[in-house]
Amino acid sequence: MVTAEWYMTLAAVLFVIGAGGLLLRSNALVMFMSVELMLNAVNLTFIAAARAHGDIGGQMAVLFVLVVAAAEVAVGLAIIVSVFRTRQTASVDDLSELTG
Amino acid sequence: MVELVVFILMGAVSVGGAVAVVRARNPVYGAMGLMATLFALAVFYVVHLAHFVAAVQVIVYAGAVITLFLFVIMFVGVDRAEQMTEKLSVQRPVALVVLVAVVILAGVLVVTDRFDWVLTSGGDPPVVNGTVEEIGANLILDDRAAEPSASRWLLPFEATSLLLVVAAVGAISLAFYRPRRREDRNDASASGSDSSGRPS
Amino acid sequence: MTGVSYLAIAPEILLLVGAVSVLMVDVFAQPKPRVHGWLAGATFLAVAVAIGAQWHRIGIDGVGTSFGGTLFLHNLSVTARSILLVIAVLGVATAWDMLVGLGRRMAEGLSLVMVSTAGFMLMGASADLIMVFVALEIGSISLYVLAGIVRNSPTGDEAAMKYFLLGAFASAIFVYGAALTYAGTGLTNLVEAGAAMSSYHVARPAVLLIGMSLLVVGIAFKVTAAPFHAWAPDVYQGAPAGVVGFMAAAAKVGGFAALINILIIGFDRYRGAWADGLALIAAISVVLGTLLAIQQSDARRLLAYSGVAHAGFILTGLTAGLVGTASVLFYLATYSVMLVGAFAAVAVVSGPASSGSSLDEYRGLGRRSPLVAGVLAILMIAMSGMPLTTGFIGKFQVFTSAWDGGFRWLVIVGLLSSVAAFFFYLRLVVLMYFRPPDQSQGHPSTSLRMRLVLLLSAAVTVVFGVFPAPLLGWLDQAGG
Amino acid sequence: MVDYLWIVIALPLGMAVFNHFFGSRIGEPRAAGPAILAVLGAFGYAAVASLDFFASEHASEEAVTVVHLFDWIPGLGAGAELLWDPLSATMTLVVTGVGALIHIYAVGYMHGDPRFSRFFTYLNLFIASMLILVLANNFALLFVGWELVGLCSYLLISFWYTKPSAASAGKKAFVVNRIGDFGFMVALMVVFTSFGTLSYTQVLHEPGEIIGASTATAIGLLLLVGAVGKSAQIPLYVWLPDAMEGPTPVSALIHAATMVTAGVYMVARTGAIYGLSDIAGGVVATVGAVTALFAATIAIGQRDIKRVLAYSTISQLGYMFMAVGIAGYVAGLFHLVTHAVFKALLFLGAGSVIHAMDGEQDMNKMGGLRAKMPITHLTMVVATLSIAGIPPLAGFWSKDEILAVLFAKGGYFIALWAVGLVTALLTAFYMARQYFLVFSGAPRWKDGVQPHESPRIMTGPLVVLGVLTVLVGFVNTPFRLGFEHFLAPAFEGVYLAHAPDDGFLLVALAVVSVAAGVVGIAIAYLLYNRAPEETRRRLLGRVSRPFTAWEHGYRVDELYGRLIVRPGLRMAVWNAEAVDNRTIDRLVVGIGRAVWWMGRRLRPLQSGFVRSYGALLAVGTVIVVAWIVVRGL
Amino acid sequence: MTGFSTLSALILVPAVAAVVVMLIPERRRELVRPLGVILSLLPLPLAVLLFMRFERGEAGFQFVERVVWIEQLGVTWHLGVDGISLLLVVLTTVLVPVALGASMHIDRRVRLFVAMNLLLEAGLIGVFLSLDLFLFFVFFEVILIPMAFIIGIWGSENRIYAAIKFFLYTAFGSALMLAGIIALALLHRDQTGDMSFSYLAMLDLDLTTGVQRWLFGAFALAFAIKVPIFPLHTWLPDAHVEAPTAGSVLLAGVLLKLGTYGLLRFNLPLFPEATLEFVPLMAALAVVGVIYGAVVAIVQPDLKKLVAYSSVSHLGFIVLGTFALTSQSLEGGVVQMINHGLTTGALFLLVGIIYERRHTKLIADFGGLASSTPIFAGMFLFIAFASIGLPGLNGFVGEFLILMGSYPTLPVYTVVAALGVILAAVYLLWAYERVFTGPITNPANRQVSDLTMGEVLLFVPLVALIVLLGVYPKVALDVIGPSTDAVLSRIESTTDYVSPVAGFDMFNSGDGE
Repeated sequence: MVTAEWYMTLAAVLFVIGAGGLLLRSNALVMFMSVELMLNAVNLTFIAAARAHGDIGGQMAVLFVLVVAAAEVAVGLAIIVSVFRTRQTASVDDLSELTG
Repeated sequence: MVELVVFILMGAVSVGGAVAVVRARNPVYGAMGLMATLFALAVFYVVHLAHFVAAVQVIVYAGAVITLFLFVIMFVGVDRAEQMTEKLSVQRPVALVVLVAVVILAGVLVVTDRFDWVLTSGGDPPVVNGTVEEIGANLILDDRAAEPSASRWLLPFEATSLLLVVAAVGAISLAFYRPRRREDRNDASASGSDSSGRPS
Repeated sequence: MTGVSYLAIAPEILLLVGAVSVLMVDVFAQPKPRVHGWLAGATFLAVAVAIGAQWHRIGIDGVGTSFGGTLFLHNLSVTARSILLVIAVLGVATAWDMLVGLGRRMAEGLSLVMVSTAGFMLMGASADLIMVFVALEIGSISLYVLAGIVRNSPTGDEAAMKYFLLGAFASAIFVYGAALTYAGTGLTNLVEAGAAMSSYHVARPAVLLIGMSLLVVGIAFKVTAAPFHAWAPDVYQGAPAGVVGFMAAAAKVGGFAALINILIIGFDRYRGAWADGLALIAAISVVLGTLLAIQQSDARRLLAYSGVAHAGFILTGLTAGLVGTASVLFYLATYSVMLVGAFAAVAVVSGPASSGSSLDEYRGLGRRSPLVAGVLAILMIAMSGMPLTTGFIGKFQVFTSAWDGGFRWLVIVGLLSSVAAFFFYLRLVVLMYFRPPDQSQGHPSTSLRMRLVLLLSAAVTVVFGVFPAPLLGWLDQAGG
Repeated sequence: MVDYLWIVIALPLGMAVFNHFFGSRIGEPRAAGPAILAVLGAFGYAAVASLDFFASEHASEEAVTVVHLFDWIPGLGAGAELLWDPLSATMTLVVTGVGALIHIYAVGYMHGDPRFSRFFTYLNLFIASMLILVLANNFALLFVGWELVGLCSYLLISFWYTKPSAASAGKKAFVVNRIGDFGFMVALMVVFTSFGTLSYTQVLHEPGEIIGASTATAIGLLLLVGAVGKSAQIPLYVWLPDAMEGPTPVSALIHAATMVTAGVYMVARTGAIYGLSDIAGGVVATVGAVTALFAATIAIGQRDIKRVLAYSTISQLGYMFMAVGIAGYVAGLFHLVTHAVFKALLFLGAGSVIHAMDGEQDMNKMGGLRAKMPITHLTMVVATLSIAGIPPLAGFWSKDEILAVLFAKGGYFIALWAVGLVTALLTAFYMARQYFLVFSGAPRWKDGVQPHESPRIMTGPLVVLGVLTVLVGFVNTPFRLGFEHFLAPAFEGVYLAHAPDDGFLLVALAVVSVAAGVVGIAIAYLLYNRAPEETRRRLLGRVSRPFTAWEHGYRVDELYGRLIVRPGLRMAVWNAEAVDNRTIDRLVVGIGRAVWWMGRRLRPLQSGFVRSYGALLAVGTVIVVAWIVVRGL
Repeated sequence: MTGFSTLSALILVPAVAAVVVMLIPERRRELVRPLGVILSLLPLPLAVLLFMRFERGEAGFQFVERVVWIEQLGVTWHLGVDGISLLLVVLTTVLVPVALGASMHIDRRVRLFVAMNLLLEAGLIGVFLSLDLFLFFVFFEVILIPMAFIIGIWGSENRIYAAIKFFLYTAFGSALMLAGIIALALLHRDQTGDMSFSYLAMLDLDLTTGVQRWLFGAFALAFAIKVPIFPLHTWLPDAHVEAPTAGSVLLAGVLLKLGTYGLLRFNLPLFPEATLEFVPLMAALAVVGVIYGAVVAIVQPDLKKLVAYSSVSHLGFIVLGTFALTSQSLEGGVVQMINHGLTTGALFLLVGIIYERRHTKLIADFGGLASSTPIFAGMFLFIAFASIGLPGLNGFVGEFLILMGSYPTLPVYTVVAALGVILAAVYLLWAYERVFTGPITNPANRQVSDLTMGEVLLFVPLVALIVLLGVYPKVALDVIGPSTDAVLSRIESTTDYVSPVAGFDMFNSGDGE
């Protein structure tokens, strides 16, 4: 029997992979996608926990995470585009003037 | 049994997709990997009877968000293989250390039997079917009970309106771009004070 | 409990209405900036009335929740709202020149400030982790945009990008914490989860502890506690000067209010664990913030790092748990005012839309602009924790709380760091008063509005520093 | 009468204050007037007040009066209290009497000095201070006088402060005295600890009931340290020769007649304590003996007319110490009185000579002054003979009594007697040498010097002192111990050593000591008057080694410089540089630097790369999670 | 709180005066200096009134005022004066006008200068009068700011370094004291149920020796830095050298007393058992300070530094007296605080005056000044002798009481400390010799003008007090004695310490009787 715990463990793995992507890639878009990956891992956790508890709340929570993710995407991509307009780059490694 | 097969299969897909996001040299492939993961998760949602969520997942995420990503990838012009050499020397070691630490922490917790994902015990939980109806009832007003009451999700739902206002306004104000007009006075003054205001 | 209390979200609704009206009026009438000012003023006035009504209600009915238990109407939330309102008013006043400079996009900028305020207000009032998350995102996303709202600024977009990417990361961590909490208990509501945690015996609470830690980390990021602070100096430096004070203060108030709700109401069962965790973060923040602030040659980065240290001080007070909340709120309220005032001074010195504010610009400011220098000096002295300012009362209280809570080592660390911190606070004072100005440096002009903001922040800092009793009395009730 | 004893002090003190503020306005000769009158007034008052002692023959209780003026430091039992007994009366009379004469003399000597009135201010202040010293009824007040006379000594030695040597000598005097004061203070600490008060009334009344011999020894030895400083005994005598930089009246008053005898007075005053400890007394006597001989030898080698007298003073003080050390207080005080008279006379005479020689002090540049200054010459002869111990002059009586008491004490003290005898011979020699070098022989004056007799105002006091030198010895001859009877009430209950009762022995001893004096004078006569220049040079060349050593005062100053002053300065510099600047302060600054450095090291955390911020965030998260889980489980 | 509250007025009058001065309009700037001096004189009659009406022979606090200040924290505006603080308050009110009067040459930002001095005065008086630990700390800390400003703005070349060093060093000390105060307040709450910072309430606390030890350390560190006790003294020379005259005068005259005052007021009565344990350490440091300060002072090339190190030496005496724990030594310690304030304040005044005229403080640049400036030289010598401890002047009374009083309990330390008496003469007289005597070698010294009438006037109160306290110290001792005895009897009643009753034979204790 595949229990909810299996899914949650899988979600944890996905979360860690997402975090790894954030650390290892310098392309702002890829980093952003990694964040989406992490949010999806969260969603999977919610869904699996909802089943384990027999509670609809987890599914509801997922909806809100989705909305937030969407809003983030809108603004995030706008920022990326805005940066690209002025600097012609999508690599965050080129954004390091502010330091110290 | 079926669920096990699905879990293994879709689990592999989701992890593979995730790895692709992290590892693909071309962001387009990364986006594809993300999409694969999203789909695999949608399958899991179905398995968990979260039908509505699964549908939203496919439509909003895979449909809209990934498309948007791809669009921006194309727009920004990074739809090609990029250099994967690491400019920051400590970045990978640190990531490795973090990973190892997480694994050790998890390992210690599991091996010493200190970890349970779910803490409530006591029999099988009721089966929850995440239909549109159920979701809707929970989202706004649960009138199925004797005494209709405001749902606990009503407020977050309302609050998303604020969120969407922010997203819309934010995206507009960032993307609003009329470089020819001298309207943005700050731009001039900002570049004027540029020389003195440089970070050291 | 289950009813819909519109009063409980009236301030947020009013702010939303205000923000939308600003946008709408802008679209349809394209009015002069002054009109937006009136709109914003009217909105804030209405919010103030609403908050007053909330106080009144609490006085009559006591504290409670509404919207199915997702929204608190308790002293803490209303206190946080009050503080945020003050910050917003001062913030808009400070940012006004910057906003006007945005031209057509002024309406967006103004409405973002208002919505952000609403978001953080909501954050402090949320009784549900998902609600906290949504509110946090409302506030934060507005701030991401505000950071990069000035176009062609050499650093604004960098600041926005950094803030956004790291903020998204931290949000993901936070919501994962919520998910783990949910996994453990099946609940996201703080009151219920708290009750559940303490009602039955849990043999292996690791998942809750991890979830709790992640929640703490997520909020620690927002309040610029080390080592989750790294974005703050860059963003404070790169973002337009006018709005930084608001950014810094609002996020702190919302974040700490939410943290108090989460930890004290939700995770009271694990008080020992989170107190230890907060102590660790507090110690790192205080030490790291101080050490790095000493190194700065830019006023805004300096303030950012000092903010890191202040976050550490606030966390120090929070380690004491419930008894520490009054001290935390006092600190928050007074520090926010100082912060907004200080950044207003920065905006005066280096321009409302500028990025960066080299310390050299402050040479001899005491001669060139006695008012700005005087206020900034008072604020620096207050931030450093000298007596007869709110800064001292605040620090004194958080230290008392922490000492009482058993974290004596933390108090010692905090006190020693305060001494080291004198160095950089004094450095600004030294520059302004002890050094003559350069020939080339002119007299920065101050509008009446700015002067009011500066004087008000200094007055609050000194008056409540000398007579803190009324404010303390008011905040003591907010501890509930 | 006695109740208003404070007038004795107030008169000179008030005049000092008056002259300080108004003296320069009053002008040169007139400013001296009130000063002299004040001292004379004090003398008169004291003389009248002391008449009581003669009236009340043996009622010792009545003879000792304590005058309470006001509370000073109540916690130490130290009131502003004056003690009027024969001892203090004697001292008061000496101080004011000799002081008055010297005041008068100074009017002539200081003539034309731009700070004429200031000089009298200081002199008056000195008189007042010295009177506080001798009249004090507790150790604290004694110490007040003790220090104030030191101050006056400082001010007066460096009166001509533009001369670096004068300024330096004044400082030296004060500092060396302070070393003595250190011992004095420690002595007072022990006294206070033991008695709980510093008042004579309690401390000196049957001290044996409270303290034992060892404490008495400790107190005695520590007091001796103080006395050694003030009275210029070995090893702290070095300031006195340098003190000759001061104007000559100062040397006469302070550094011969009065201040330097304070140590003797103090030992006599605390006789009750010394009486409890043979060791302390023995040490006092030994120090005195060694000093007496030591200084006498140095005096032989001096060329400076005043330095001869300075070493002579040290030597004579050594005599007094010998006496008081063996509880021969009367003998010691008697010598104190006679010495005050004839040494003042010697100094004033020397001053008169210096005055005549336009400030020249080198005896080798004098000679043949006998005819030029008859009065000075005559008085100097009297004084020289007196100090040489030629009867019936004052010096003979007092010196002889000291030697007799020493001899009578027997045992170890016979050795001291021998030392005293040798010293007497040496004294006669160097004094005669001085006389011959100055007054007889051919003039060796520098060009342009026209010696002349000093004005009346200077010779007058010389004559008075000369007469006194002749007469004063008769107050205490073996035939009539008037002084001893006079003093008796002051030493009620204190052991007193006496001269032998045996009349033959007394005479024999006197003959021996007179013989020593005569021999000394004879040698000097032969060497410095009879012998031709070459012979003398040849003879002295034979003993050039010791003579050079004497001439340079055994190079004690150099020795102190090398052993104490220079290492001390080096240590001070080392402390200031190596310890203070380079260690302590560097440590302090180093802490600040370390904080700065740590910040500098931490700066790379803020690399500017958002991904490294992310990494920091991730690391922090893991740490916080691990920490909370560990603490929570 | 009926009637006129003198103590509050003493604090508030200068504080308000500071504000008044700041409000003088720019065009009437010539008013600032005279008005400043007049305003600074206002507290003086109050202090004198206080002194007159002070009940002699009374050990406790008088003129007590108590108003709730911060109710929630249990903080009260609690003022009171006893024999220990009374004279220090008077001293402060005397020295501030003198310091301001000596600052007539200040021509930059006069308003700020005067205001800072007045604020400093308010703070200093507040420290001495506070009976609430919180209030005490507030004043203790607040005075750092005006002092740092005075050094930092109107000081000489290296002023910023000195100002920051002064500020950070002393702030470091008080930081740990704050922890101690918090701990005490919480202990009070634990033992009695309500939060209080009242000094008098703290006296009733029941503290274990272990707790006392820590608290003693926390308080003592703060005060030791302020004193400063060797080896925490290195801020002092820098601060003095750079500070303007007024700053030096007040720094040496009053500010340093906060340390010794604090030790006597707080450490001894609050932590008696720990005090007894710490006596050897504190006494040793005090004695080392006495000797070390004096030795280092000897070779200082800079007059101000010399006086600064002499302060280290003198304050060592006070600390020694404080920890010798006898009636006389404690009394002497307080007297010496006043004395040091007067004499060292005056010395700094003198150095400042000569610095104004010659723009140098280096001893080597002077020589023979007594010829060109006889009044100045005389004044210097007078003050120097007061500082050396010449009997008849004030310095002696305190020093003598300390030495006599300390010997019974700390014989060895005291004897070593007495050596400092010799060294004091060495460094001051040698300095005098090099500066004032001898021929004038540097022509610049020939033109130096002597003290003006106004300057002499500044010294009049100081000289008068120096003589008064030297000749008739009873005016001070009567006030001080009961209070210091109360401190002593508190230690005796809470521990098994018995202060030596004078009159025992310490060398042969057996055979005396």
